[in-house]
Amino acid sequence: GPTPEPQTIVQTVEVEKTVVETVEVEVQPTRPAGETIRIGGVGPLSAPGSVVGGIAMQFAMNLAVSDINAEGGVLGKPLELIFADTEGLPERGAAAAERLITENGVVAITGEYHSAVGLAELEVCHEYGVPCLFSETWSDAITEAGYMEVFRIAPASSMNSRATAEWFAAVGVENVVSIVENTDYGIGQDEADQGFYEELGINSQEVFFVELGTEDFLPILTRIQALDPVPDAIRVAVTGETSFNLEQQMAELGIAPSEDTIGTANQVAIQPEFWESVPNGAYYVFSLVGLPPSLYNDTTTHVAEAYSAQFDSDPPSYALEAYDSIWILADAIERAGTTESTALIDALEDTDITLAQGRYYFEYTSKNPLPDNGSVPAYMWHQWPDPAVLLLQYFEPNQDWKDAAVIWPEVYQTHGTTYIVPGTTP
Amino acid sequence: MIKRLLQPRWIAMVVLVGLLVASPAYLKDSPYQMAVVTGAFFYAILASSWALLAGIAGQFSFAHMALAGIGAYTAGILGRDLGTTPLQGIIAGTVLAGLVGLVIGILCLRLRAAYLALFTIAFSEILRIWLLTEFQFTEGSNGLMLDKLWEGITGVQEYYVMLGLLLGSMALMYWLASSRFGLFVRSMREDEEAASAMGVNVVRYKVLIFVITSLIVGLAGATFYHQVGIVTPNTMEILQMSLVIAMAVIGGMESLLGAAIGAFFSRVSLEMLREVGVFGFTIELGAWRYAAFGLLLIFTLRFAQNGLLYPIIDRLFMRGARKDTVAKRTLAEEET
Amino acid sequence: MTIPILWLVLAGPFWAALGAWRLPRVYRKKGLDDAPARLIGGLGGLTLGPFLLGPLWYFTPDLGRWYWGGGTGILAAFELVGLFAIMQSDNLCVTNASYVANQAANGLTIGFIYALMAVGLTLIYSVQGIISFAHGQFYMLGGYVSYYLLLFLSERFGIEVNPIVGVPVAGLVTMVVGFAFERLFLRPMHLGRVERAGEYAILITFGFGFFLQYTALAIVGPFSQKTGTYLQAGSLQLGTLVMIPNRLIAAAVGIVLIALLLYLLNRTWTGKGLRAVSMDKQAAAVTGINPLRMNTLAFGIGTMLAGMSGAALIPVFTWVPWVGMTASTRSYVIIVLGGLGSVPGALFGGLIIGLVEALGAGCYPDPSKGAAYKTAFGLIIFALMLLVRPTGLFGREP
Amino acid sequence: MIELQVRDVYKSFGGIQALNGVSFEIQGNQLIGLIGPNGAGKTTLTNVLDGVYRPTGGQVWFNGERIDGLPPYEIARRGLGRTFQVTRAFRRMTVLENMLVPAMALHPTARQRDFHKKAWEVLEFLTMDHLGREFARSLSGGQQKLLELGRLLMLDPDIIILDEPFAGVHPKLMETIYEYIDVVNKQGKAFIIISHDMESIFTLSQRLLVLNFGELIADGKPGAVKRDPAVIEAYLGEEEEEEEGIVLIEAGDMEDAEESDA
Amino acid sequence: MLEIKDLYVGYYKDLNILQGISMEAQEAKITTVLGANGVGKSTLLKAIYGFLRPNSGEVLLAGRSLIGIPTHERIDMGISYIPQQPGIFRWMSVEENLELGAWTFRDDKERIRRKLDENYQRFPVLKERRKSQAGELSGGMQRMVEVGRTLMTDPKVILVDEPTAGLAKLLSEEVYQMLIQLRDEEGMTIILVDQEIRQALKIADYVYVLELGRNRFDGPVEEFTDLKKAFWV
Ligand SMILES: Nc1ncnc2c1ncn2[C@@H]1O[C@H](COP(=O)(O)OP(=O)(O)OP(=O)(O)O)[C@@H](O)[C@H]1O
Ligand SMILES: Nc1ncnc2c1ncn2[C@@H]1O[C@H](COP(=O)(O)OP(=O)(O)OP(=O)(O)O)[C@@H](O)[C@H]1O
Ligand SMILES: [Mg+2]
Ligand SMILES: [Mg+2]
Repeated sequence: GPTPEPQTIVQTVEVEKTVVETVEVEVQPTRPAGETIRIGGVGPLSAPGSVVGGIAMQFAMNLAVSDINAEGGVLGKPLELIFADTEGLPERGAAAAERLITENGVVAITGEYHSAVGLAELEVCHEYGVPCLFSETWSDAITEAGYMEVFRIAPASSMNSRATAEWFAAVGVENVVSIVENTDYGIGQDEADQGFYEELGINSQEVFFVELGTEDFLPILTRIQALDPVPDAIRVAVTGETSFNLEQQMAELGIAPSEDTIGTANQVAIQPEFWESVPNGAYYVFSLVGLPPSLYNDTTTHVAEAYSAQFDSDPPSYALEAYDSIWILADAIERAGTTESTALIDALEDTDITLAQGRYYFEYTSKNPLPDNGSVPAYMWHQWPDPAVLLLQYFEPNQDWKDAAVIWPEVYQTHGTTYIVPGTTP
Repeated sequence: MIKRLLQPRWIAMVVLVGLLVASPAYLKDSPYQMAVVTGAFFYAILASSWALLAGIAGQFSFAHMALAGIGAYTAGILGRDLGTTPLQGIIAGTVLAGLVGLVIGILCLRLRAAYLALFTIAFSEILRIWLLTEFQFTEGSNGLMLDKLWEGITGVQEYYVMLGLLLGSMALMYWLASSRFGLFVRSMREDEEAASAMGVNVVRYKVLIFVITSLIVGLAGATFYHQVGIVTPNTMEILQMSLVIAMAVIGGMESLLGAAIGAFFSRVSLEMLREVGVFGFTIELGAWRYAAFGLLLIFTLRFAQNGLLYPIIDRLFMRGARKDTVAKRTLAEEET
Repeated sequence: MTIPILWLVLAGPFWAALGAWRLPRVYRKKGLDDAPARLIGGLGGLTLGPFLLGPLWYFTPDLGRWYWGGGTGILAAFELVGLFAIMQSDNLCVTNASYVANQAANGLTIGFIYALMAVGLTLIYSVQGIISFAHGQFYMLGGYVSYYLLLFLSERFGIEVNPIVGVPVAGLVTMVVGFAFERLFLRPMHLGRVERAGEYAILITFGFGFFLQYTALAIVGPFSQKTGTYLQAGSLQLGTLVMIPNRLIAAAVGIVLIALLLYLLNRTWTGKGLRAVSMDKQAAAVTGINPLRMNTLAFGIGTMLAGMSGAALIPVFTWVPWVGMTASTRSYVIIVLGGLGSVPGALFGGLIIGLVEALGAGCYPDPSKGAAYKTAFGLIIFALMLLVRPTGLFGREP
Repeated sequence: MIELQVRDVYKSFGGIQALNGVSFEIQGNQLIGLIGPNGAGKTTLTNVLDGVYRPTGGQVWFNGERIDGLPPYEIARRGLGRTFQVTRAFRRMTVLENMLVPAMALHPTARQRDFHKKAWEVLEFLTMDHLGREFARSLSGGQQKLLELGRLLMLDPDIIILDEPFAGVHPKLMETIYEYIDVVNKQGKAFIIISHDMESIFTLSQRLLVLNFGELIADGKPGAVKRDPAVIEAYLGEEEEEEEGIVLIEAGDMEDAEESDA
Repeated sequence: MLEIKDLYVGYYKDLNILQGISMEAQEAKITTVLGANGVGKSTLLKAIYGFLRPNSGEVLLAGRSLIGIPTHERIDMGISYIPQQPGIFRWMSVEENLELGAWTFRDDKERIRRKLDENYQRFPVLKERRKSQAGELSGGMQRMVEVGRTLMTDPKVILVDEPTAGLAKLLSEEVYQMLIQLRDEEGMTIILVDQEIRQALKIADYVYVLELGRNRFDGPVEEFTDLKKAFWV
């Protein structure tokens, strides 16, 4: 199944060092002769896109490029990143991808934050046969397209949902209320959630779709207060400042997190703005894509240090993934020995490298096709099967997310109990 | 006849159109630039039809982008659910956009300036929220996929399709603006009551101007988004509409050509100005380029109300008339 | 049960159409003021059908009085609510009174906050006769001024102050920016130096808002920010009502500022001057008032109020450079609803929008979509108002 | 044969009864003066005839057709044209274009060029041919008044209502307007002229209508009306002072100044 | 008291409505300006009061040039203007309207009180209706409000443009009486533009007749015997 296998990750942590060293050995530190190998980065740098995401991704990619070039570049040539702003608009994304491929002659494209934009970009990649490695778009549809050119190292929505749903089941949640934004992310997440709730026998009491930019959530929170029975958990799939407003109001009203109701927050809860915006945010449960801080490897630490030097905060998963995506491409080029697309795609399918987020490989590829019987979901095509999805919980106000309790999966639990009831400290 | 065609304005027009028709030969190697220019044509259509609606007819609408979206969504949904061909979809989208324009026109008969602006803002917002919320039907923010115009369409072909639309709609609008229609809508803009007393059917022309511009943007929207392959509610944000308005104003909102050229260059330069190289450093302009755009907009308004291109257009198109007047005037003064 | 439904669903619209169509003619025939007859004929037909239309037809009372419009309006509202209750008998809004009370209380609270956002806009309109399309951006600016002030105080001097301190400072800064903008870009319009003043005003304010927003984005970045809250408190339980104290404080700031504004306008000389200029510029000049200065002052006070409302709200809501967008759209809705140029109108408009959004989102039959349509409810009311009565509730004829 | 019947027309604004049962009839190419104190309802009557206002009561028949309630453009096309007391040129259009608007509105199939010649002729007659390509906003007040006349000439209506045509007009131009009225009247058009300028009114009109408080208080030959005690009381002033010809100037003329102040 | 020298004024750059007007208004006298419609009488008053900026020429008040002084500051110099187009603050009460006349001394409560009382004595109707919205008053009463508001400041020079237009006959007699009273008892200098020529001549001391932007006649009222002179056209 697509669940992250804890075992694998623990093992890869051990082998990580060697792999990185291998790369070092393989790369010839000769000064490249003028020419560069270009990789295209895509992400939103202006509204209506999520600028925060785009900036972080761009930074991490640049970091990876300079790291690689410091080690001598790829195929003896320096790597060059050309990052294009997609503005969160599909048509701009498609145009940007086209520009990167045809104008700038990039050998591969990586990045993207918004699924809708990614879906437009992958068509361009497909058209030109250029590999696209998506590092942060979650929609199942990205890999479900089944294109040879499309790879993904971020979890699909369904993978993300599974962690939360399984934890809910584990702590005995019976009734769940979901508040999701009416965007590709929120809706996709909710669809996946509902599937798992059904599978695990959790009752979805109510789903509230909200418009991004909503400031006042009292109308729906009042609705939740009036629910009978009181929900056992509230699942939030809302991003950005909208999620902060929601989470603060929910906590301020005492709806969740409370003794009766688990409150989940969006993963942006690891951003430093979280405590500024949600001062009442203690006891929120939030998911984290990637390794728990306690399991950071050297690469992760390296990226985290550089990132916090720049942004004064810890790298979100999409920054780490963006960093890794450049390395994965560099690795594939190196192994292919050429930048020619088919060879590169072939090399990408054989990826096996441990980086900031763990050991990357693609399980279902042209060499190991998806079974026809549908036993494996279609989104597993060219999908990294093991992205770690952890659940963490704050148990003190203003807590550093690295100190938060890891409560799921069980192997990573740091503080024993599975749900920390408000007012208690583990 | 020959002499008329040798006037600078005709020469300028021919050169301009010739350049546009010929440029794929140069742009061919860069599909991206081609796409940018093709997109810029779309904005040029939006801006010039907005100039017709707001600048020439005085109907200050913010619903333009929404109408383009209506065209695209109609085409897309029909294609998805009923399997219509893109052409059928585009026709349906254009018609629906025209119908919505008709309804807006009828509803807004009584609303002037700021009120109309507010009403159309509300309309676009409601539509956008509806598209987002009824995602089961509209695909929400994921965006609605649209087929390519035809199987295997190339960038050059898309370029010519959009250029054709631009030239066609410009020709139509020019013809309208210079015919009785233009005369009437301008007289309405100046004074509705007086125009009515002069026998102008103000109700009909006010509604007509909405319908016609809606048809144009509906057609352009449906076609353009078929080329893009996807349309999302985000394209209908007020912000996107404001860009169109700003482009039209900078180019000259009372001149169809000015607005189109303004939009074209704004679009291309916004695209090109993402980063600027200064002494080898690249500066990410990001948000600054929009800030600068806003500044340009207010200074244009304040100091060049007719748009930055006005002096050129004035030179090409109006100088002759002016000379004529001055001559006549001096003659009249000499007589007295 | 079915009879009232049938009545409302089938007969109501028929009588409404009849009333709206015929009653004005009756009034006109008798040489009476027919202006309100269309609305009241429509509402009266909708609510009581022939039972109201008949007497109106026969006696043709003076419909100009407030109770005709108000009464039929309330009656119509009641009937719609009743119809809703019958068709949605299991809706929370029907079954649970304390739920409704809670929604209403929260709606009214946020309504005061909304009103505060909007009053500045209506003030500018009343004196200058223009709608500022940069209002939301001044609101955004106010929030940031307060944020950076508090940040500066705490980082430089280690002083932690209550965010209420930011309110007057933000007001001051946005007022200065407003003054400067007015002097540079709006005064030429009042001096008759620009053509098509109405459209110029829309575009120039709009362009300035655009500029402010992107400048803020370029400087501050897209990250969300917020000052500390007014109080470290959870919720407040008042009987069955659950309120958020911080929000009550913001609403109180709103009430105080609106009261101050009303005082300024009605009880001080400056206010009289402002109102005088809004009514007749030349006559004001003849009495010794400087209309240009009053214009600038009105714009400055308007932007100051926008800034203050921003500063009052940044402890409550999270701030990003584009917060102004929703705020301004909502403000337009409010001032048009209340009547352009009327300060009490803005207050009522704010309360109505607060209520409509809360009850709309709270009672919408499909709960999952109610919240997503929250803004849309207000916008729909607004669009209807524009079509039926562009002067709004308290607006005067232009 | 031109025939206009105004039957018992009422018009009220809120509480104000601006027209209170006005009835009269026009047959043929009469030249009619319409006078009365400020606020008597003269402009309101014009607006009712023209369709800008819908009367609250009564009917207006024109050439055998009921026209009250029709929109202004329908009435204009049926042959009733008017000028505005406060000039309303299309300020940001050229003078020529101003002239073409009514012509094009009246002839749905014609092309603009067909009317250029006529427009220039009219402009020449109005001594404005050198201004044809100027924007109307750059005309002087008097020239704007003339432009309004010019537009009417292009519309070529059967009944022409002139609301204060002499207000703010240069005396030399006034001569031109006299001439214009005379020429056009001879072509078989009827005129209703509203003016506070008694001299012009008495010179021009063949018949006088006097409005006061929305009621028609006199209707007849100028000479007779001048002596009508009701008219004297309401408008012209007392007999004794009339001798010195002061009547002619008595009209405390607020409207045209309002216009120039506006 | 008030002196105008060779004044050129227009609304547009190259078109002067007034082309070299000169006149003088003596202290505590009524000077009336007559002329046909549109000759520029109102324009003259507007130029004196500063709503229009003269292209050339001088306006002197007690020897001091008024050119360039903003309109709203002129009231402080003791000159006041009642425009032809009535201007009241429609949505304010009568009392507020009157009070606004006291804008320049708005802090002197005592004086405001006194001036208000004077006005209420002068126009008892206004006292009755002092709480009504001014916009609801009849045209005549609105004119009273306007005159009353002007008199709040004790101006030394008043420019009056057709003060009785739209007033019923009786009321208009009263206004003329009031003007006489202002001149005789309070020593005000009045410039009166009027079309009620007989009335104006009855109360005037000195007459100017304008013709198309130029002086046509001036002289003491006694010299002005031929009424037709007012209408040379
Ligand atoms: N649109 C309107 N709304 C309200 N009242 C109006 C309107 N138009 C005219 N009136 C009122 O109707 C009455 C008649 O006005 P009208 O303009 O017809 O007078 P008039 O005879 O043309 O006067 P004048 O000679 O001053 O032009 C006046 O009391 C006026 O205030
Ligand atoms: N705002 C303006 N813009 C342009 N021209 C104007 C303006 N106001 C007045 N005029 C013109 O200036 C000339 C003189 O106008 P003015 O108002 O001074 O006349 P008047 O002598 O007061 O006439 P009346 O007795 O009718 O009030 C007129 O020809 C008028 O058309
Ligand atoms: Mg009139
Ligand atoms: Mg005058």
